Amino acid sequence: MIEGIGLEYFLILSTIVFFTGIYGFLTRKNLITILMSTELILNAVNINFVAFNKYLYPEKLEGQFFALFVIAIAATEVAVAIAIIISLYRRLKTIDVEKANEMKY
Amino acid sequence: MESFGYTVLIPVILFFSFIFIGLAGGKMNKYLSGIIGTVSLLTVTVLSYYTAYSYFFVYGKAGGVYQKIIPFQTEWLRFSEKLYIEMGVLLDPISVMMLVVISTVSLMVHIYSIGYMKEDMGYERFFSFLSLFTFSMTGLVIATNIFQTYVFWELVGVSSYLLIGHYYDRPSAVAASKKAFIVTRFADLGFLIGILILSNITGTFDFKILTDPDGSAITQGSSVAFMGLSVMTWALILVFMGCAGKSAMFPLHIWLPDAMEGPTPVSALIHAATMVVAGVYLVARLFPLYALSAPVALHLVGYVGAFTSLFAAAIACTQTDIKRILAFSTISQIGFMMLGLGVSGYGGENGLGFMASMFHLFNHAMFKALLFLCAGSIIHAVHNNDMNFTGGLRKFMPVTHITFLIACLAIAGIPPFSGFFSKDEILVAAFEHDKFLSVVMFAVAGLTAFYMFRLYFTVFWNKDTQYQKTPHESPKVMAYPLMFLAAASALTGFIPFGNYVTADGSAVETPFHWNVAVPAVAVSFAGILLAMKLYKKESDMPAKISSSLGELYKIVYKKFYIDEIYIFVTKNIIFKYISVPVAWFDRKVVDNTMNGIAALTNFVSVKIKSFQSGQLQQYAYVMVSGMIVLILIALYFMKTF
Amino acid sequence: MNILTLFLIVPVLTVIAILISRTKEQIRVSAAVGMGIQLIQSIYLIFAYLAERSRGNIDVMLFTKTWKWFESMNIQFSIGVDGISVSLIALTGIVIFTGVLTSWHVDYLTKEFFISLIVLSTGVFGFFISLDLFTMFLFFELAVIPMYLLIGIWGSGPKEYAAMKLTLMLMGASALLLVGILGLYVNSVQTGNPEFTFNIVDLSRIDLPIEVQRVFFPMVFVGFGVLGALFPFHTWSPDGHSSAPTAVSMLHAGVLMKMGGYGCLRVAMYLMPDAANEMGWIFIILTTISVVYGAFGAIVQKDLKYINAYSSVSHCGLVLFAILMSDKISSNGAVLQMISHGLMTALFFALIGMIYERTHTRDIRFMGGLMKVLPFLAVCYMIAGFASLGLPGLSGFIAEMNIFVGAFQHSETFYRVATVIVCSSIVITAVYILRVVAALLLGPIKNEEFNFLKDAVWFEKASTVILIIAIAGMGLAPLWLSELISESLNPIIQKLSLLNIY
Amino acid sequence: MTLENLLLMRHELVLSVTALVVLLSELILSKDDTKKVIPLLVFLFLINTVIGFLPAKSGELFGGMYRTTGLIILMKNILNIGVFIVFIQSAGWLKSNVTGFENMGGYFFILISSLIGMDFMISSGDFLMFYIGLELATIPLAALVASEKLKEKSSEAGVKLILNAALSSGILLFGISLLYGTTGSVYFYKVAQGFYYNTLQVLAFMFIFTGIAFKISIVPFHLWTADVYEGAPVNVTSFLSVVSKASAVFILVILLFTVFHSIIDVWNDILYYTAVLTMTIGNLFAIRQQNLKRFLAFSSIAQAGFIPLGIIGGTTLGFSSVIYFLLIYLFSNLGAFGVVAAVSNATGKENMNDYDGFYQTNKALSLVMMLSLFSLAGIPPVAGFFGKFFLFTSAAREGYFLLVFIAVVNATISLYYYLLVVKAMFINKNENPIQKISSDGYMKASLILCTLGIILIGFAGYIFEFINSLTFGVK
Repeated sequence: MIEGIGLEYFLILSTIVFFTGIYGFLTRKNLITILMSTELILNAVNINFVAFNKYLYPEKLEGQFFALFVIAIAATEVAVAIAIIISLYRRLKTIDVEKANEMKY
Repeated sequence: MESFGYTVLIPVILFFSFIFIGLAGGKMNKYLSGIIGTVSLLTVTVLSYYTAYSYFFVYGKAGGVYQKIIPFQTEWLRFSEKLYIEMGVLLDPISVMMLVVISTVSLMVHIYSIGYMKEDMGYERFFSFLSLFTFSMTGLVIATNIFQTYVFWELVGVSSYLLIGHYYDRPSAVAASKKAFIVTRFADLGFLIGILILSNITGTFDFKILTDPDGSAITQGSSVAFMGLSVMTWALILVFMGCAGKSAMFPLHIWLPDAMEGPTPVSALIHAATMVVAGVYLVARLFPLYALSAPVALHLVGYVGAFTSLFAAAIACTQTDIKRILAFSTISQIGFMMLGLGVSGYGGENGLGFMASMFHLFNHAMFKALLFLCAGSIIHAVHNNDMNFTGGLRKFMPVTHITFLIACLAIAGIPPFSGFFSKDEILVAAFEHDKFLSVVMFAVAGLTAFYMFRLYFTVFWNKDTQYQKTPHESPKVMAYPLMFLAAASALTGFIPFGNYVTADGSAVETPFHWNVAVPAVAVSFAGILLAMKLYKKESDMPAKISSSLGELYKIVYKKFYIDEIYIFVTKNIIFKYISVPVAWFDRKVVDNTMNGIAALTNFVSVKIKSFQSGQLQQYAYVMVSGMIVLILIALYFMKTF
Repeated sequence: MNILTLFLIVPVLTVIAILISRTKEQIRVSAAVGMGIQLIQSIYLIFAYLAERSRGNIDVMLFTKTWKWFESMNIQFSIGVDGISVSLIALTGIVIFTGVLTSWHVDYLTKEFFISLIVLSTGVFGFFISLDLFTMFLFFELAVIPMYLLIGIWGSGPKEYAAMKLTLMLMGASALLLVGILGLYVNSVQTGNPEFTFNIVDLSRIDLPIEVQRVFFPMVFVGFGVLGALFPFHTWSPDGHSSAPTAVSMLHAGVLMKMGGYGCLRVAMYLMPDAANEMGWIFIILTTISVVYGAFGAIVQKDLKYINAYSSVSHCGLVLFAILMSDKISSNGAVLQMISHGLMTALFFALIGMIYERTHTRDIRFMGGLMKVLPFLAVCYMIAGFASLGLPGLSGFIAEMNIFVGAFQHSETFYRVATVIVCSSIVITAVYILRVVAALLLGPIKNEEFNFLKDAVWFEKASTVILIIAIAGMGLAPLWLSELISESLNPIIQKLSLLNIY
Repeated sequence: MTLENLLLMRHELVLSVTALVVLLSELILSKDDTKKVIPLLVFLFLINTVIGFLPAKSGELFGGMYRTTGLIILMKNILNIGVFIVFIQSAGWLKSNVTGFENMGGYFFILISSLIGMDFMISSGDFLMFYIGLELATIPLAALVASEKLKEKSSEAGVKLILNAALSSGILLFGISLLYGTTGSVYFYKVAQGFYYNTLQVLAFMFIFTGIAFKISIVPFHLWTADVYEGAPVNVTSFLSVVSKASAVFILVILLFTVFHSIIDVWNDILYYTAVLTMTIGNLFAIRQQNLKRFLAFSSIAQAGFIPLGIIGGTTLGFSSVIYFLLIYLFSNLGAFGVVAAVSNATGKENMNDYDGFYQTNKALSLVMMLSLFSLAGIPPVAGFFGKFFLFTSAAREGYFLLVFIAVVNATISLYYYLLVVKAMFINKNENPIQKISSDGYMKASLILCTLGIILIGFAGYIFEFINSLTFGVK
């Protein structure tokens, strides 16, 4: 419990981070940056979990554990994603997301 | 009381004759089929005569009145408890008389055809269809109910179609047969609707119930329904429409002259003696209804008959095709019969018109069949239908000449030939009933005598035409029927018809009216003399007269342009403005609407393809915004709780 | 064993026999034998049915048998017949047998052709014996689908387009139909019926609320009506029929279109009588248009099959018209008309197929005088024509007269006026039939090559003669058939007329 | 926790063992013998599938994080069957050298891990297990999608899948976090207790729904589907379109019925609109497709649109219909994909035009294809008809007649494009049709299996009754 800072501030923060992540996902052209944006989204989630746990349900640690798992899984996700992006880079010689549009319609 | 059960054999024999010749005809000797047809007809004739004898002279009467006897009846099709079609035999004066007429004429035509059709390719087919026709016609006259009549009515129509189209490789014959069928079919539509209305108001098809003068059918349906006429009147007018079609009354007469495309024996049998009088027969059959329940309809019958009679007689005066002249004369004579019915009342002295009409029907069958067979003989000899190419034939064909003359005298109403008696009685009835009509009919009588003798003189006298092949008298097999019919035409007038065939079955006195008979015969003689003057010797008088009449002559010659009007209506209005647009509408509008739905689907499919742009971020964008929209929807719906 | 199941088992065995056949001859023979058995047992069924009736069995449906299928949905495999279905089964038997005979010469993918044909006929047989809406619908679709392949592979002309259009329109109709029968099912829980049911016999005992009927009657009616060529949903018919191979045209016009009429009568009218009485007039207008419009459309067509297709629109419109009159006589006429039209249109298409094979054209402008060179086919064609224009002594007359007489008994002027308009079709029919006969068979021979045409061979003769015998038999002695049907109409008409105002 | 308790998760255990055996066997086998992995794997997996059908108890593990019931076991068995068919279909592809796979064991290992993820997801009793299962199911697949190194499309598909999946799982997680915040637990039963009409909770529900709908590829979350299906190897596509989709549907239904049942009105509406959109959009796109894989992708989107018809209204009968539908869909779709895979492996052709005149050379394959497509279109007598009919019936019983009507119309539209393929195979003429393809025994077996499934499942009424007996009382 942090003195003077209420839960709502954490929630506002996490919401901002969440939508920043989505905004980044939708606008950035670099695949790696897009991947980073998804990390922002996941981090927003983590903030939520931890904050809820700490402020509302401090008797159990469900939220914190959840956050830990999210971090772990995010790591694997990033690993796989980057591997795929590299493989794409080998062929396209770019990681511009707009170039990856061979399949459409 | 004798059971007339054997009468059912009459149609049955003919039916099997038709089936047998039709199926096996191609496989046996061609003349054998003619013989089979004729023999079966001979049997039928004997049976008919025997029936007539036992009906009229032995068993038919009960209490001085000829009864309606139903010796045979079997259910054929059941609609409901009350409405059903039975196939049966109804014997009463008119049906027995018709049996005699049909079998006689048909037998003569069969015998005649053995010679006439000798060289024809479709010999078996011809005889098979003749049997079919005779079967249908007998079925029609002995019908016990109006639906049976309708059934056989259609069958005679189709046999007429088949026989007119006998020379099916001739486009004109094909067109004529088509026309005959369609025009009568159109009339039958009226007949059918008439039957429907009748069945609806009386709840029965049965002639016995329908025509019972004391029965309930007479009084039913007398309430005013439509345009000031009662339902019954409408029903009977519609039935008369069918009769008018079959009997070639104006304006449905147009098929009959064209029907002359058929072989001449067919014209004699179907289009002169029997089928075309079916209309008259049907009106006579329903006469109590007409007379007692719907006098308006009966007036219509009379006026249509009179008008048609005059109209056709006028046209007949201008035609040159032998068979067409006879065809118009047939129309005119049937008009006479219709008029006879139209001016008749029911029962007793009033029933004179009815009796006269039937009498005329009987006589007309004989002499008109004779005329046609003679015409066939002539055509057989000179191979041409046009009277302008004939002349002086009396030297070459004495039998034909004499018999033709007898027939002409009969139709012209010269005593003592049969036509005189029946025509006179019709005129008497008309005179007593409606002075105006009787004047018209006098004129028609004069015209009849004129055009018949015009034909007679042109063909047998007039110029001595040079023929490519010398005409010769027809073989005996053709000549005997002529002689028989000539004898009949000469003598049948003396039958005391009023004793046998009347509207209510009891005998009618037929007084001799000098004040009608003398002028009528005088008018006829005048017609004959005029014809003699103009046509006995070759002269340019006829041409002068016709050119002096100018346009009038042309209009009459062109048959008042009725055919053209019909062609205009069918070709231009029905084809061009209904059928073609319907077909167009179907393909272009209805069909394209259905195709349009498919096209629209495809169009939308192409239009929305840009959603799938292949851009990852656009996918995400759609996903996120879609989610937001769904959230909004969810929240919106939540508010309602 | 229930005799009705044989109607499904025999085709399966036939298909197996065809599958193991090696030569084309074997395939044809096994198809003909199989369908011959179907024909024989469908005729036998009539006698068995009559015998059962004369034994005093007064159940609505005979030879019934029900198997539970999907118990939790209360879906059954339920079969049974009454006079109507018995006579339509006989029709199917005749048409499929003659259809196999006319297809004797099919050389391309023979095996597949006969299998598809038999699957199609199985659908039809199954449809007519079903008493459960679910199985009925199943067989309905089963009958429609082989049509796509049959037209698409063995057809002629714009066959792919026609096949697709036909299939999609009929399947689109079945969409409506499906919703309709689901509507019946969902609303089947009423007083006296505790469980959802598709069973027609059970459903007929329920009085559905009028609001429900109002919604689902049009769906079911249109759903079946499309198959019965209801205006304006008939456009699949000209294209489909003209592109289909002979046997398929025969089966389709001869039998499949009858499923529409049968369905309208059995499901739409029988199960939803209130709505039928209330909304009938809308469809009366549509069917009246169908009848007249189809006939007028046929007048100007140039392709023989198109003429016949439009005439089918007209004739099948008459079926629906008669059904809508909710009158016993006209409903009887409707069933008779189904049978009659089935037979004569099958005959027509068979003959057209045979003529087409010889002349390689179906355009009447290029034909003429065939009577001289093909007398057998020409005479048969004329007989078919006469049957079509309602000549007494042939089947068409019986049916039409029943319809007209029955429909005219209706007390309301509107219905009578409609009847009179519909009556006028007999004239128009005469016009186009005679026009075709004249252009095709009569007159001089237009094309020199036609002088060398050969007349029918044995299997063609056999198939046409069978059909003609059936047509003439029905036309000459209509009473027993009409009685057979009308006795079965009683429950339907009773249900309809209980609610009639008059 | 006793051994007996551990047996409750025998599906996952057996699968894990299988996966490990496969992985190890590849290490043991010499380079030339790697192909022997296939029969070994098929054998093991067959055993696994059979074991799945042995009778089992219901129960919970890990304090309620994991639970199992007869119904869940049935779902897992369905997935097993699907994966088994996918495996034997991939044998030919793996053996051919176009794949660029050095070690097939890896392929199988990844697919099995994904399957384990799905099993856990279905069995999950709380959101944590659910999330782990979901990710375990998705992430390996992305790797597999991108595994065809030689094809550019493959890695593009991989990128599209992994990034979209990341986004969707981020959204899903955000929803879970909100749920946690409002109810104080991640256990399903506790969440359900604290769940009511609350804006934040409905928001959370929508986020979670989005995450799962993404996997089922419900419109508007479907756009990745076509690209990924097209780019991925055929067998991976069939896995995605059948097994992956089915597992997501299962968990969606479980969540809707157990956790979110109190806001049934909200999700009924949402399902209504998405169902209509999904069917229609899927069909409209499918009409134009030329590439068969892409075509089947859109067709599977359209098929997914029918599923909500069973869920809507929240009845057990509907649930049974959904499971039944998916079972049939599995066979039908795998049948179609099997043929596409066989052709693609042998010739590399995937376009519809290539199939012109296919029947002339490959009768059996075209018949299987036709049956599968008819089943997808819902044409009797094949099973698809029954599957669709029951979905429609259950929706109609809830009164959604308009929805049913739209669905049936869409089924008709779908018939159009299925018929296009049939037309290509049977009707269209082609000078050089695809040569006669001799597929290996595995492929044949799989296709026979699919055909049997397509033909028999519909008629066998007791299968549906069996499913229905299990779904009874799910609420």
